[in-house]
Amino acid sequence: MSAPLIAVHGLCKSFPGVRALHNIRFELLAGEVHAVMGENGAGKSTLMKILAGVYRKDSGEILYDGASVDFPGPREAQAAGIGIIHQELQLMNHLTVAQNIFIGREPMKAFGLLLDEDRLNRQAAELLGQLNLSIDPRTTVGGLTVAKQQMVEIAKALSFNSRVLIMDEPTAALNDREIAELFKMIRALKARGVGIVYISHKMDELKQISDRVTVLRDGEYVATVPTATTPIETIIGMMVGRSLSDARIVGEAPPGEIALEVRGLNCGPLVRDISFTLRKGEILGFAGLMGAGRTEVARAIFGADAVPSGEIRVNDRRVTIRTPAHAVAQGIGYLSEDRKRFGLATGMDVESNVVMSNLANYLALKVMLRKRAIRDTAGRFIRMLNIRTPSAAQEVRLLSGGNQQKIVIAKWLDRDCDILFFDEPTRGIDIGAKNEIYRLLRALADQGKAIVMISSELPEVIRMSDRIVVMCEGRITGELSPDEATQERIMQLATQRETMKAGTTA
Amino acid sequence: MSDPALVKDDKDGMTTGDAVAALRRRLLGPAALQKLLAFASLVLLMIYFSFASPAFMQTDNMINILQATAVNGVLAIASTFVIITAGIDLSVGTLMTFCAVMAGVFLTYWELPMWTGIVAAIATGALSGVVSGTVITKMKVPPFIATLGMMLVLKGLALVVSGSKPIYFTNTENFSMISQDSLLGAIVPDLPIPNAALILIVMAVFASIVLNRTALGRYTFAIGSNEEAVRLSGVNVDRWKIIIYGLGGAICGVAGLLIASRINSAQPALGQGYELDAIAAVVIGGTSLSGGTGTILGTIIGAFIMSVLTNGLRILSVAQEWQFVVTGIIIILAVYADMLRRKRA
Amino acid sequence: MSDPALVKDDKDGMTTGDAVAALRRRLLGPAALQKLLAFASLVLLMIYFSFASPAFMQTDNMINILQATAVNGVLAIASTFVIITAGIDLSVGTLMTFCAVMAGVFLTYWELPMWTGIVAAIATGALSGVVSGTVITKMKVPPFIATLGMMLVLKGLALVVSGSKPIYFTNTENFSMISQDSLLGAIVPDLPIPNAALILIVMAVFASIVLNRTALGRYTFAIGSNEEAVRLSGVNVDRWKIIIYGLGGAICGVAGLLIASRINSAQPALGQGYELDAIAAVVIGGTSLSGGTGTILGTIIGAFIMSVLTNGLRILSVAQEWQFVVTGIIIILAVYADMLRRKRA
Amino acid sequence: RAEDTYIPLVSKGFQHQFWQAVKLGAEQAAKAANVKITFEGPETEAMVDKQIDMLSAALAKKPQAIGFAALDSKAAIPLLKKAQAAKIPVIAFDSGVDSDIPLTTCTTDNLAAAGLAADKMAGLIGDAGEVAVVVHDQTSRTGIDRRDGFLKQMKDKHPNIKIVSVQYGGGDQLKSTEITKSILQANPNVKGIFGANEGSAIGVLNGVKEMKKKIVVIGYDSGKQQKAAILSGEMAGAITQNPIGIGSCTVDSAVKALKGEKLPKITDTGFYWYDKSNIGDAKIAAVLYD
Ligand SMILES: Nc1ncnc2c1ncn2[C@@H]1O[C@H](COP(=O)(O)OP(=O)(O)OP(=O)(O)O)[C@@H](O)[C@H]1O
Ligand SMILES: Nc1ncnc2c1ncn2[C@@H]1O[C@H](COP(=O)(O)OP(=O)(O)OP(=O)(O)O)[C@@H](O)[C@H]1O
Ligand SMILES: [Mg+2]
Ligand SMILES: [Mg+2]
Repeated sequence: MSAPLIAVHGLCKSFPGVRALHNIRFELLAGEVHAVMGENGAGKSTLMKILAGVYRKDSGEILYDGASVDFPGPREAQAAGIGIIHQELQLMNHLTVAQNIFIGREPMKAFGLLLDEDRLNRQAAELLGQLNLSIDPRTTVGGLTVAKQQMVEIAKALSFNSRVLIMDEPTAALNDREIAELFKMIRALKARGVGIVYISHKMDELKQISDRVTVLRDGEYVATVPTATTPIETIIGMMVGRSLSDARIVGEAPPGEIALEVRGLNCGPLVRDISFTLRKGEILGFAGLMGAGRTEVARAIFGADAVPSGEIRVNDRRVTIRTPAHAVAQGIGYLSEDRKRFGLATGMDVESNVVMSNLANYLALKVMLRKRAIRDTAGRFIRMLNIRTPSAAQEVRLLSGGNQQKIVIAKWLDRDCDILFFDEPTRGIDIGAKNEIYRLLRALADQGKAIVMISSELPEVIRMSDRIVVMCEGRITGELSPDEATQERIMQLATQRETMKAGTTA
Repeated sequence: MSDPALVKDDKDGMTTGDAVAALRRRLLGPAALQKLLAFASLVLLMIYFSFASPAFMQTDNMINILQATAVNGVLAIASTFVIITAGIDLSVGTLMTFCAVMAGVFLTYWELPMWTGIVAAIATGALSGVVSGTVITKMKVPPFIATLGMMLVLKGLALVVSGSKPIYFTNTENFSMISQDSLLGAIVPDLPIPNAALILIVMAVFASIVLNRTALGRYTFAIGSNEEAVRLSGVNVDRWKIIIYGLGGAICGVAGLLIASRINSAQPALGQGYELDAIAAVVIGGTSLSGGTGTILGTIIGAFIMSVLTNGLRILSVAQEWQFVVTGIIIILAVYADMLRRKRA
Repeated sequence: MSDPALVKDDKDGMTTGDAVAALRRRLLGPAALQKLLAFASLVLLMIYFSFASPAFMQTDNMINILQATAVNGVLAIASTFVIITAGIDLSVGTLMTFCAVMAGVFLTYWELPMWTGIVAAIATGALSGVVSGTVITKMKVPPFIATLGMMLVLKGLALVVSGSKPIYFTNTENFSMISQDSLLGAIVPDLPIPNAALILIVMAVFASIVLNRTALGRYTFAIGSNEEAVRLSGVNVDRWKIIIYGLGGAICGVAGLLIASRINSAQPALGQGYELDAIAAVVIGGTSLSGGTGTILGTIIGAFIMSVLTNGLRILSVAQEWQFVVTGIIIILAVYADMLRRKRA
Repeated sequence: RAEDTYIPLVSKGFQHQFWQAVKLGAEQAAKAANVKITFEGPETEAMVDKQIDMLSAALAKKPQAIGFAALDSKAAIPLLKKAQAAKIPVIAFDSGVDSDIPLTTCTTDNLAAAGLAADKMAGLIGDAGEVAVVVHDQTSRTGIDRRDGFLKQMKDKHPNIKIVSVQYGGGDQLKSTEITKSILQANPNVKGIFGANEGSAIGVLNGVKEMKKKIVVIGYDSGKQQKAAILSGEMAGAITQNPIGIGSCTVDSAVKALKGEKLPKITDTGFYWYDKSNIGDAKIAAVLYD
């Protein structure tokens, strides 16, 4: 066996009030895909940021190619051949795809004075072609879906020809086809001898792509095991310290009366003639490929965008919803898929975010905040959802991604809406917490709440839903009961494009 | 995992020992020390000027400084709210003037009783703030431009309404008392602190309470932190923003009363340029222009840094052109010091 | 996936027919229409003033407007760069003055040849911009405060260096030519466009090229869009920001030469307040104060809107106080119109 | 002792050349009397409250006497009372205060001076036709007095002259230039323009030159450019006050007051019309500044 590309010993890193990493060991070989697993807040991203020169370590040793290194910044790490795809998108939204990919490495002409935009676009097109991506290199990144943006990030990281490539949850926003494409790329890189660190909360990807797995828990090193010979259950056990089931989660009672009825909703190109009903105590799954318009349907009903045409009835009463405030007043809540942009005031503390949509309930004399009550509520949700935070007064931006997601959920639980749209509620959430969230959704339904769950993970939709609506290109292409719902059947409906649909009935 | 001291506060059943320990932590812990450090620039300046000139550290001059801080301090309080929402208000200076002129119209032109002038000034300020807020939220004009436009509009209106000449408060002799007399001095003769300074303190306390203990304050921070998230939480962000600008405007009305009473007249051409002093005070006081953070105490310290500096340089008879240079440098250094302090904490 | 028309441009082997079609698309397509709409406010203003006063739409008045736009236009170009990075530069006005004073020092006090004065002004501007940029990047002082401080420092220094009195260009008789003569008029007698306007155009073309075709321009947009992402991409953001502020400063140096040559002297007390006009022009021109977008053409249109407005109101002899009111409202409406246009597009 | 005597002068401004000349006069007188002075003023003549702060700071320095050019005739009265109580003699300069505390006021009659400008203008354009005025400020005392003095004289004594435009350029040369050009554009028959302070006058001069017009320009104050323009004939003439005299009068009066001498209620420092013919006279040259 060759000497490891990266070897880490006794690495420690603390943030104010948080010990993020303690005495970490880690090793990466050339030509290996090394998965790093752990619950939300286990310290995966922190470890990677240290390797990539974004953070400085407190103590410990990092050997790169046998030599001790301590990168002062990302530029130095990159120059040394360590590339990273960050968990949170790091793109310049106003720039084009090509400009984003080659930022800092623009091809020049006219004696290095002017940018060679043609060559830039050509290079980008080549790179995207290799990835089998149909993205015009000249489109502005801000207008792309999260999935496409993620692909741009990946393309950018690949363009460096790094010797080490760190991928922090690259597939969180990708669909199966895109994931397959990515895995092809990873295998090609592997064959070239690139060492790849792979982080994901999707357990099924482990077996497909990784050679070895290192598990972290609470900032500590647990074990490194070869993937092929270790059962997934064992790895999950190492991550969360107990075993989990993946049985279907069904309600206690059959769904009750209709809570929400949508008739002929239209709003832009991605919400076309949408009609569906939602019953109390029911979890309605919304399946579809990325870009199918599920988010737009939810946002349209929630009044977040332009006012839609069509009819919305809540508890059999026709309502007009122009703003999210109206929607919330009608008892409708919406958890956005993009928690950082739309879900959280990340600069504020945990408790402020938890009571954000329900502040009126924490007022004395209608103006003064009841701080003790706010803190109690926050504490209750921190325990209930097992949110990993030093206190209710911690700023949300300092929490790990998964814990941030739990705070968004807490916010809507506290508001106690009757109709809840969960848009990708488990994106970036670890497997233990995912199960908690499933149980939570089901418990809410059992309390009589009507729930829409938008998810791109088919197993999750099938496991959770009482009924499944499938969307494609802004239309509802079918509705399935849990018994008929198989991954194949859903995929078939989800790809029923209008051109192919001619003659068939949905 | 987490700091046990922090978590303990959560528990309900605290023993007396715990309470004492908590108090001690609050007064002597690193957080308190950090807050004290915010005063550092101010204290350093005062120490320097005291050594440099005997005329500086004297009751009279301290009262001058208090008096001189009042107007900018109140304007800075108004700006603090808006800046915490990640907005900006360039119209505070001319709005202050316009409010003063409106008070003049009520009291001198229409010869109404004094309280009507006070109400008029504050109501004018609130109304103008509401207009700014509406332009910003409903027309989606960025705050910088909306309030730049309002600055010009109000400047023009102040001239129009006053007829381009000062309005003297000839009909209300005791109008000057608002700012110049000393209620406190009447009770404690050794403390002839002018009312202007008292009003500044009252406004600061009021603003602190609003900012930290009311829904309005909470939304102020939340909007500055992530406006879209707040909107999607079902909060009527537009309405709250209009209220916040309106509140800022009303506070400018108080500043208008203070300055009018100080100089015993409403001077319609005054005001432009005051917004920069106010914003500087806010930022020196540690409020971030990108929104989401800020304290009234910091703003008050910032306002005092500005006025101690101006006063001290004058007392030292520094040539006026050099006063500009020194002030510019100190503003930068004060904000730099605040950055360092935050980073270390 | 994407507009096929757009993709076609990519292919190298375009036929003539394709090229003609592409040109037509460029001139008549929705994108071009949208750009034309940006002129709408300007055109509307001009139509209104033409009807309101016969004196407005005359060759010499158009030339007046061209000349009147030059100084603010060049300052607005300088501000555009900084604003696209999501920064702001409040020191452009006093920096302009300081550069003019430095030119005066070289040309009048030291009696050096004219080119040295030009170099001195531009170098002074660049140096001051570099200082601002360094304070912003290395000391992490927010741009608003760093440049507010610089504004005061430069105002003071202009007075100090000039001895608080105007410097006349007595040693270089033809200094006034820079801005007042008409090179074009000498060639085409019917087009006596003053050099000031030519310089504005040259600066605009230069700035457009820098912004759209150089690495500097690319980083300007990138930093304004997401500074952290640029930094994580391994770009030396600090260095580029310093260069951008330096470039802005150098352009202010050109503005300094223009104004000095126009009024035939360096007036040390002038300049404050010009920054707001410049920023207004930039924002009216569609550049967002939150960074990442902007065009030089838009800025030039914005500057013309401001000067047409001022000129027109003066020609109509509108009372000055009402000029303020109208200007304030039009600034808000122009930005509002730009918002609407963008939303529709 | 005289050299320990400190007399701060709180002026209306300091950046304009007019105030620099007042400062010069004060410094000369201070040197002669062997006293120490300082001279400061707010940035614009609108900043009444800033001037009050300056006056407070000046009083805090416990001066022997004080010179004060009030931006507002009433605003500073409480402070002046304080000075009186502390037995600090106050000398007003440039314009007065609504109070009898100042022992004397060293000033010029701006109204009369602007009236003289109106008479001269009328004479030069044949007592009929259109005239415009570019003023530096619409709210400051000097701006109001010079504007009103000029307008009133025209109305009272020269009814055939029509004032077509009065605009304000803040004393900014560039703005005043643009204003002048717009006035000429809108009123092509204008025969003369009066610029009410140095910056306005230079602006008028530039604007007329850029529009290539031949009209009568009358200025106010002095300065290198105005003097050169008068010599070259581009400017018909100008009114000058005696800023240096105002400065020295203020300091001299203060020194006299400290010696216990009686002072007149008003010390008129005078104003003059100067043009090509008399600009070289010793009396005129003495009151002009560069
Ligand atoms: N800048 C920071 N300041 C303070 N605490 C931080 C900071 N960054 C991370 N942390 C804390 O460090 C711990 C580890 O976080 P990290 O982001 O590495 O988790 P993770 O394993 O990547 O989780 P996830 O799967 O949710 O992304 C968490 O408790 C987090 O709150
Ligand atoms: N800001 C935007 N501007 C223009 N188009 C956008 C924008 N945001 C999204 N889109 C378009 O909307 C479509 C739907 O995007 P999105 O991925 O949110 O759909 P979705 O079906 O809700 O996906 P998800 O499975 O994530 O819920 C995409 O085709 C994308 O091009
Ligand atoms: Mg992570
Ligand atoms: Mg979506």
